[in-house]
Amino acid sequence: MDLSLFVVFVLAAFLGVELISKVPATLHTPLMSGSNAISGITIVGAILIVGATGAPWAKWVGFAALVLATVNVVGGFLVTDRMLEMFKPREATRPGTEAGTNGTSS
Amino acid sequence: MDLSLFVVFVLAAFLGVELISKVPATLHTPLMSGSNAISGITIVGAILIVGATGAPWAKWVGFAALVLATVNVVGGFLVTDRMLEMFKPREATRPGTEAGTNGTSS
Amino acid sequence: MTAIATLAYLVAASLFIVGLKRLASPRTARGGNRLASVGMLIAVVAALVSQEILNPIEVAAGLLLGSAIGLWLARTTEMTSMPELVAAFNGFGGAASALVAGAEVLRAGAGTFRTYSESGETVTPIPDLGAGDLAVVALSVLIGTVTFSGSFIAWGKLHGRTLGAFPGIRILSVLIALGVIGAAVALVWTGGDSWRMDEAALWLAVLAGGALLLGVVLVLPIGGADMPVVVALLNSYSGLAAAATGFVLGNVALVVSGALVGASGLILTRIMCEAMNRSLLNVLLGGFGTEAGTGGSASGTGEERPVRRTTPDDVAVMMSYAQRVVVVPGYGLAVAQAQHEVREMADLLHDEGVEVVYAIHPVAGRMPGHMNVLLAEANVPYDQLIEMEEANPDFAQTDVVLVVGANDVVNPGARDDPESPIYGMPVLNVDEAQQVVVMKRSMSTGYAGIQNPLFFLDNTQMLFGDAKASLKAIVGELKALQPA
Amino acid sequence: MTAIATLAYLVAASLFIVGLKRLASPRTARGGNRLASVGMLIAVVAALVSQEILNPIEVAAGLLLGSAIGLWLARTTEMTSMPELVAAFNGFGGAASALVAGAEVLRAGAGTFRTYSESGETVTPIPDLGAGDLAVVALSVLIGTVTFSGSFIAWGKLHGRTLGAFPGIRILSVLIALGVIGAAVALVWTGGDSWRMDEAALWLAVLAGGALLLGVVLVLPIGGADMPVVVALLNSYSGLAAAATGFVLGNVALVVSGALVGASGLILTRIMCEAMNRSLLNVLLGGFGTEAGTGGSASGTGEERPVRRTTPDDVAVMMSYAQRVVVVPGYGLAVAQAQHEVREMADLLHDEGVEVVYAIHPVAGRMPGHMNVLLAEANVPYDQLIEMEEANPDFAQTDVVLVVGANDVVNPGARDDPESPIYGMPVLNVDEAQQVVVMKRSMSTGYAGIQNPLFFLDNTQMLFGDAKASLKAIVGELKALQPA
Ligand SMILES: NC(=O)c1ccc[n+]([C@@H]2O[C@H](COP(=O)([O-])OP(=O)(O)OC[C@H]3O[C@@H](n4cnc5c(N)ncnc54)[C@H](OP(=O)(O)O)[C@@H]3O)[C@@H](O)[C@H]2O)c1
Ligand SMILES: NC(=O)c1ccc[n+]([C@@H]2O[C@H](COP(=O)([O-])OP(=O)(O)OC[C@H]3O[C@@H](n4cnc5c(N)ncnc54)[C@H](OP(=O)(O)O)[C@@H]3O)[C@@H](O)[C@H]2O)c1
Repeated sequence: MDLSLFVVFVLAAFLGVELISKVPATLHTPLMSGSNAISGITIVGAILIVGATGAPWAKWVGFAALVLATVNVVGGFLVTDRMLEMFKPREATRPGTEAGTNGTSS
Repeated sequence: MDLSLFVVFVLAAFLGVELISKVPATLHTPLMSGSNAISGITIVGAILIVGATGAPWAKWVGFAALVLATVNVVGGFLVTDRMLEMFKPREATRPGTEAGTNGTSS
Repeated sequence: MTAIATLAYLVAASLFIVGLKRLASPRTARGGNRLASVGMLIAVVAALVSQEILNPIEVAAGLLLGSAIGLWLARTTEMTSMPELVAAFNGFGGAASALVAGAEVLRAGAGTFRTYSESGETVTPIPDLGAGDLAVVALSVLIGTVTFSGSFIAWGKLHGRTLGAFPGIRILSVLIALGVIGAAVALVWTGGDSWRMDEAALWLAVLAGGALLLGVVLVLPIGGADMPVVVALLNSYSGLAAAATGFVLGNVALVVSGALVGASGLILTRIMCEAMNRSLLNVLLGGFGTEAGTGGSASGTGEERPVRRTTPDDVAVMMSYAQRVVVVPGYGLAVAQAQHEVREMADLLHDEGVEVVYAIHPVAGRMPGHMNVLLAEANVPYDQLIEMEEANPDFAQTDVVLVVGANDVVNPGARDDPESPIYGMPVLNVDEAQQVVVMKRSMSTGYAGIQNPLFFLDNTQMLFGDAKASLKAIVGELKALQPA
Repeated sequence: MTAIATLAYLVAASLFIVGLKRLASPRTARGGNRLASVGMLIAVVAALVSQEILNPIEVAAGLLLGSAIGLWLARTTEMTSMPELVAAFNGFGGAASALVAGAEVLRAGAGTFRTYSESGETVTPIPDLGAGDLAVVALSVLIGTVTFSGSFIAWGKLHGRTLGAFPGIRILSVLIALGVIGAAVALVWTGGDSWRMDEAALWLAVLAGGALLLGVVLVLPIGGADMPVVVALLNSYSGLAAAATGFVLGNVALVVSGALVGASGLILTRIMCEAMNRSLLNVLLGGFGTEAGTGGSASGTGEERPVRRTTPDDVAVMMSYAQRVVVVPGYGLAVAQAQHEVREMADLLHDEGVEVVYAIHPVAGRMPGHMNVLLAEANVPYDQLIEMEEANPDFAQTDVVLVVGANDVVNPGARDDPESPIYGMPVLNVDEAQQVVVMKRSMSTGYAGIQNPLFFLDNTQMLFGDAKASLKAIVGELKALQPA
C-alpha cells in the first residue's frame, strides 16, 4: 500500500466536500446520479483484471465486474444527461410565448 | 521525480482555487499574508538539508535558507494574526455603547 | 507506458473535478456531466492501452454487454422512476468494486502476476499478498457488497414493494456484523510469509456472503421514505469501495474518483438530514420509517374533525381571480404523475395574467431535487421554482396556495407544536396564505404518519381525489372559463 | 519512521486547507490562521524527528535567529506598512526555496547521501542527479530567485522609493531571460551518467545571478500602484517555488502547500486585475504605471477649471445635519494615517443620530482589502464597511459623501467617458449623492495620472489639506457643536 496514494485520497476528499457544498437543492438528483456514474471508475480496475489475467476464476469474476461497472457508467451518464436536458432557462422552454408574459417570473 | 507527487500537486492546486474563490475582498490582505506564511513550508526542506548534511557548503546554504524560511513563517503568521485581531464584529468593538445605537449598522 | 497511463488517469480525474464543479449550476450542469463522461472515456482508453490485453474478446464483450444494458435502462426508464434507477446503478457500482478486489486476490493466487514497467513485461510467480493488502481487499469487498445488497433493498422499497423489518432484526444485524468482522480478520490472517490462497478464497466467500446479508438487514428496518438518504449514503459507500479497490490495485484514477464520490455522497447525506431536521443515526435506526408510518396512517385515516371540501370548478374560478398562486408539489404529484397537468394549469393561469410559481421543499418527493426533475420534465422553467427560504416570506402576500400531493412538508405543527414528532423540521408556511387548497385522495397521513393540522384550518379547503384527475378537471374548467 | 513523517505532513497540509477555508469569513479567519500555524509547527516537528540531526546547533541557531527576526518585524511594523512587510516576507520565502534546491545539489555533490528507511540509516556515495531532477532544481532556483529580487523591488516601491525604469530595460529583460534559460539548459546538461558536480555548481550560480537580475528588471517598469498585484503574483510564485523544491526533495508537505499557495495567489491576482478592469499582461508590461503617472500629475497640478472650496467648519455643520453620511477612504487616508480621526468623526456623528457607513472600493489603497485593515485597526466594526456593489445603489439616497484621499476610485469618467484611460473600471458613484466633499492636499492626480471630473461638479466641494489635519479640525468643530 502506497502512502502517497493515501495523500491523494485525502486531498480528493477535501475537494469533493468543497465542490458539493455549493450545489443547490434543485440539482441534487442529477448530482447523485452523476457522481454515481463517476464511482463507476472501477471499470478501469475491471479492465485491468480481465485484460491481463490468465487465471480463469479471476477472469470470470472480473468479467462480471466489468459488465456491472459498464452498466453503471454508461447508464449513469446517459440518465443524468436525460435529466439535465430538461433543465432549461425560461427563454428556451417557451419559444412560442410573447415577450410580455415574461413578467411572471419572479 | 515521482509521478504521484505530481497528482498530489494537481489536486492541491484545484483545492487552492476552490478555497480562495470564496474569500471576500475585505480579507484579501490577511489572506495574502496568511498564504504567504504557508508558503514558508520550505522551512521543512531547510531543516532536512541542514540537519542531515555533513558537506559544509550545502550546510551553510541550507542555514541561510533556514533563517529566511523561519522569518517568513514566524513573521507571516504573527502579522496575519495581528491584522485579524482587529477584525471584530460590531458588539465587540464598542463595548461601551448603548444597545439603541446599533440601529446604525446597515 | 505506465507514466502515460497515470497522466491520462490524472486528466480523467481533473475532468471529473471540473464536471462536478459545473454540476453546481443549472446552466452548466449538462456540460459538466458531459465533461465527466469524457473523463471516463479517457480513463477507459488508458486502461485498455496501458497493458497488453490477453483476453480481448472478453473485454470487448463485457464492455458491449454493459453498454447495451446501461443504454437500454437509461433510455426506457420513466422520469418518475429515477430514484429506483439511481439506486440500482449504485448497487452495480458497489458490486463491481467488490468483485474487482476479489478477482485481484484470485489472480494473485493463480500463479502468475504480470507487471509492466519501463523495462518491459515481467511475469513473476505469486507475490505473497501482505496482510496490509488483504485488509484493504477485505474493506473493499465489505463496503462494495453492502452497497450492492443495500441498494437493491432500497430499490425494492422505492419500487413500492412492502419490505418490512421482522422482530429480532437488530440482534441479527449485530450477529452478522460480528461474523463479517471475523471473516475479515481471518482473511487478513492468511496473509504474510506463506500466503495460503485457498484459505483466502474461502474467507473471501464467507466475507462476501456475510456482507450481502448485512446490507439487507441494515436497510430493511429503514422507512420507505428515508430511502433517498439511504441511496445518498450508499452512493458515498460505492465511492469508498472504488477508492479501496484503487488502493488494492495501486491505481490513482480509482482513488481520486472514489474519494470525490465518497466525500460528495456524505455531504449530500448531511444536507438531506438537515433538511428533515433529523440526525443520520435517527434515519439509519429507522426512527419513524416503518413502525410510526404504519401506526400513524392507521390512526389517521378516520376523519375525526370536520374539513371543508371543495370542487375542481370552484378551485378553477378562485385561482383565475387570484393575483398570485403558489403551487406546492409533494410526493403525491410523483405518484399521480401529474407534472404535465400542473404545468398546463399554470400556463392557462399565466395567460390570464395570474402569477404562478412553484415552492419546492428540499425533501418533497422521493429524493432531494426530485420535484425539480419532475417539473423540469414537464418543461417548467427553473426560474419559476422557488426554494423554501425564498418562498416562505411571500406566502402572506399569496392569494391561493395549491398543495398537490404534499403533506408533511406543509405541516404547520412542525413549526408550532412542540409535541409533533416532526417538530423543528423547517416547513413551507402555506397556512399564512389567503386560501389553501389541498389535493389528496383521502385523509390518510403522509410519510411521517401524523395528521396535519393544516387540513382543519378555516382558510383550507380539501379537494379529494387523484391529483392527476383533479388537475385535469381544473384545466377543463379553466379552458371553459376563458373568454376566447 | 518516514511513513509517520509523511502522515504528519499530511496532517499539516490538512490544517493548512482547513485554515485557508476559515480565512474566508471574518468570524473564523483568526482561528483559521492559528490552525495553519499549528499545521506548520507539526510539519517542523516532523522534519526534526524524522531523521537524525547531525548539526543540532546549526538547526537550533537557524530556527532561533529566524524566529527572533520574524517576531521583531511582525511586532514593530506599523499597520500602514503591511504591504511592504508582506512583500519582504514573500521575498524571504522565495529565496529560501531557491537556496534549499541549490543546497540539495551541493549536498548530492558532496559525496555522501543519507537515506533513512525502515531498515535503518544508509550512507550511499554520490547518487548521480538525473537530468529530470536537475531540471526541477533549475525551475525552483529560477522561480525562487525571481520571487526574491522581484519582491524586494516591490518592497522598495511600496516604501515610496522612486525606482523607475530606464531606456532599453525591455531589451535587457529579454537578454537576461535568454541567458537564464541558457544557464538552466547547461545545468540540466550536466546531469546524466557521469554527473559533474563542479560544473553543476557553476551553472547554478550563473542561473541564480541571472534570475536575481531578471526579478529586478521585470518589476522595475511596473507602476508603483500596481505593486499589490505584483506582490500577489509573486506570492503565487513563492508557492510554486516551494512546490518545485518539494519535487526535488520528494517531500509531500512542500508539494501540497506550495500548490495551494500557488493556486490561491493566481486567483487573487485575477480578482485584483478584474477589479481594475485590466488584464494581467497590461499590468505586467507597466501599462500606465510610471510613464502615464508622472506625465499625468505634471499636467494635472494646475487648476485649469474653477472648483468650489470649503472649510472644515462648514463640512462639520453640513454633516451634523445630514441623515446619512458615506465615507469613501482611499490611498490618501493611508498616506495621512488618518484612520483614527475618521473613526472619531464617525462616532461623534453617530452619537448625534447620523447614519455613517464606509464604502470600500476593491482597489482603494495600496493592496486589496488594505482600507479594511486600516479601518479595522481604528476599531471600525466590519459591518459598517460596505462593498462597492452594495454601496452604489444607495448613493442617490445619501446626503453627504466624504471622500478621504481617494481619487481614481471615485472618478465618474471611468463610467461615462469612453476617452478616459480608466474607462470601464467599476467606480463608486459618489457623484449621485446630494453633496460630495473631497479631502486632498492639492489638485494633483491619483495613481492613474488623470484629472477627475468629479472635482468640477456643482455638488462637489474641495477641502484642501492633509487628511489627518482636516479631519482633526472637523472633529474639533463637531465637538464644539455638541449640545452638552
Ligand atoms: N425528498 C426526500 O429526499 C426525502 C427523503 C427522506 C424522507 N422524506 C420524507 O418524505 C416526506 C415528503 O413530504 P411530502 O409532503 O412530499 O409527502 P408526504 O408527506 O409523504 O405526503 C404525500 C401525500 O400525497 C398524497 N398522495 C399520494 N398519492 C396521491 C395521488 N395519486 N394523488 C393525490 N395525492 C396523493 C398522500 O395522501 P393520500 O394518500 O390521502 O392521497 C400523502 O398525504 C417528508 O416527510 C420527508 O421527510 C423525503
Ligand atoms: N488597492 C489595490 O489593490 C490597488 C492595486 C493596484 C493599483 N491600484 C490603483 O490605485 C488607485 C487607488 O485609488 P485611490 O482612489 O484609493 O487613490 P488614488 O487615485 O491614487 O488617489 C489618492 C489621492 O489621495 C490624495 N492624498 C495623498 N496623500 C494625502 C494626504 N496626506 N491627505 C489627503 N489626501 C492625500 C492624493 O491627492 P493629493 O496629492 O492632491 O493630496 C491622491 O489624489 C487606483 O487607480 C487603483 O487602480 C490599487
